[in-house]
Amino acid sequence: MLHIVNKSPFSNGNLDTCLRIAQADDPILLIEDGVFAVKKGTSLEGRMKETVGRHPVYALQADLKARGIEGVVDGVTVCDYAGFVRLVEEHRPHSWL
Amino acid sequence: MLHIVNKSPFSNGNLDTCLRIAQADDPILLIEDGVFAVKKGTSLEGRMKETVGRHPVYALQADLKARGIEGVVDGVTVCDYAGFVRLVEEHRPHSWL
Amino acid sequence: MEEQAPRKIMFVNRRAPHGSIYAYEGLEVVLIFGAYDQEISAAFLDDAVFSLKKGQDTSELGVKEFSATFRVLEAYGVENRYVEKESLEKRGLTPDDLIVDVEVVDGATLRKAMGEQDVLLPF
Amino acid sequence: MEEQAPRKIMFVNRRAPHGSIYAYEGLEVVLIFGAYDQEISAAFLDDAVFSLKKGQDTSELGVKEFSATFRVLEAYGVENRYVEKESLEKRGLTPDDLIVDVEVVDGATLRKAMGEQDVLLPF
Amino acid sequence: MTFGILVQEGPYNHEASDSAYHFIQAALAEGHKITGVFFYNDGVTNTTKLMDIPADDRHISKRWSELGAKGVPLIVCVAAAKRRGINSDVLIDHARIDGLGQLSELCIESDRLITFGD
Amino acid sequence: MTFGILVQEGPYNHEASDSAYHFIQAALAEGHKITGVFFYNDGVTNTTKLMDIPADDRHISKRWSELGAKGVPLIVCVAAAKRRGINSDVLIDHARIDGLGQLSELCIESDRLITFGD
Repeated sequence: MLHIVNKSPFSNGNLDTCLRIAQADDPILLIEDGVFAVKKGTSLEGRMKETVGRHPVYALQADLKARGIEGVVDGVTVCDYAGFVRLVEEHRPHSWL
Repeated sequence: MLHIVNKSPFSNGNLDTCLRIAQADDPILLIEDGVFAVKKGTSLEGRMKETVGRHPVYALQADLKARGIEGVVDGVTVCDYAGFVRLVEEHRPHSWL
Repeated sequence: MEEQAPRKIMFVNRRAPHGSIYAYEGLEVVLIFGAYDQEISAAFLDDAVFSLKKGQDTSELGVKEFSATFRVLEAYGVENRYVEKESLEKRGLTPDDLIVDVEVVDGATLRKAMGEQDVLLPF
Repeated sequence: MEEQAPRKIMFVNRRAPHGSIYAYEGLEVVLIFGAYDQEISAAFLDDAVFSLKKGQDTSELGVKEFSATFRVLEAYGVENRYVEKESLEKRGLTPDDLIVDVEVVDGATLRKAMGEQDVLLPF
Repeated sequence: MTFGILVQEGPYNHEASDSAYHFIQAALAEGHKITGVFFYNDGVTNTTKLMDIPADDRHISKRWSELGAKGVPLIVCVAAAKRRGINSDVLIDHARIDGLGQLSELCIESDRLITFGD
Repeated sequence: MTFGILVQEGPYNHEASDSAYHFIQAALAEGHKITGVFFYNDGVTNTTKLMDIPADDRHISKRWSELGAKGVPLIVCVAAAKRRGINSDVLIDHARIDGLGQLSELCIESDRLITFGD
């Protein structure tokens, strides 16, 4: 299954819950304010590096660009809306709202 | 000044920010889902006990009752809407939304 | 024409009651879905465990008290009702505090059940 | 009739831009208030520090890019512009990443400034 | 004392609107004056008269209108209202659509300004 | 493949409505079929035709209506709509107000159901 997170990990616990429940190799897609999680150089970078070792992690390009985020944590795949659609084709999605 | 928090501390960082910024003796009022913070026996009880040592802490009765919360952390004052109004009379309020 | 197998649909409840409408409007969906002969499950984690808490009294708030409705989940065909253990423990709650019989499961068991669903609906 | 002293009004911005409208609609309020000859301040903490980040490009989202408007805060009479240090650091940002000149302050300094206000408006 | 109220969220979806209402009732009961209730952001959706509410639930927009009838000014931000499809055709009685400057006036005139939101 | 879409939040206030729209456009471009967009919770407020939007911003309800004109079913939950003052007088063209059972149908008929919310 595909886990989708749309909230900032700095202000909200949705990503925490997602990571607690997700099993190894479940893909995680970050959209909207969720993309802050993969910015390079934040206090969460260590945790996100571990996460990338355990899960394929994707972040939506339109949301990264809108927020001026250029550098993302190594191993994170940046995808467009078409990539988002393909992820949902391949996996049943759950939005952690 | 009076700090008002209306979000659950289990899912949201508003109470964390409030406690980071508030200075000793600033009163804190918990309303809506914010009242979960003062429930007895949660994983936050230790932290709330410290908070009560540093701040007058109030929780809105109508919101506690609606959520079935009976036991509150020692030192927390339960108040009704009239008490809420009196707190705002005495202090300029800030809502941490 | 071939009869379609029932679909597995899980309501993943994570919001607290009363502070927002999701718990209430989510419950309205569950009750309607019960009429469609699908395989319905409901999971409660994070603040949604408070939706199941006994002793809610909304009279002072002046809003509807709907926790009793959770009692009819089983009658409405919601056969699996999961509560995540860690969510319950963090909030100082035990199964005795809850208004319905539920299965308390760890995160891995919940994830496994989620993985078996055709549709996951967050409320 | 006695002339009232100008009021001290602070906008306490905490939300990220784009994910919700608060940053944008909050800015609209600041610009209007500028015409009222009061003492206006703006504080940015938590995810609101991202509102001030350089290089925002919303073309792919198809929404308005309004960060440039923060540059005119000073011209609109917002004399004090605070950014909380810890919020900035946690997010891996430095003052050089920001679109406007701001005063980076610690939590205690921010609290002191908040305590001097007549009105605090959260956005 | 005089209180100005800012409501940032819509009715039913969040408790903010209920909290604001109960606060105002208590303030009036304590003898205070409400300088005005300003509806901003999704808060503007409190003021549509098209709500159709079951008899066993509170009718939020009617409740606001009744407060307006008692003399509490209800001000709906025009810019936020346009964005959300609230106009004078659907506006409850005893409310008015006006500019953001009215929020500034509330901040200047009121002893306290308190915000209810999400 | 067939996709059902659930929208739980109103327009402008949260990005959810934009994300849903962009996802649908991309899915259609990839040759998929949208079985329907179900508006629930505050999501029902996406479908008022009374929005009055500046020319330099996207017009969200018009955008939905255009998608409806292209054959994407737009279904607005009647119970949620009544609560929020959305009725057939203000509903955009090419949308319909219907019961929660329609969401159940979407869940049963679609290969994937995806939710956009706050």
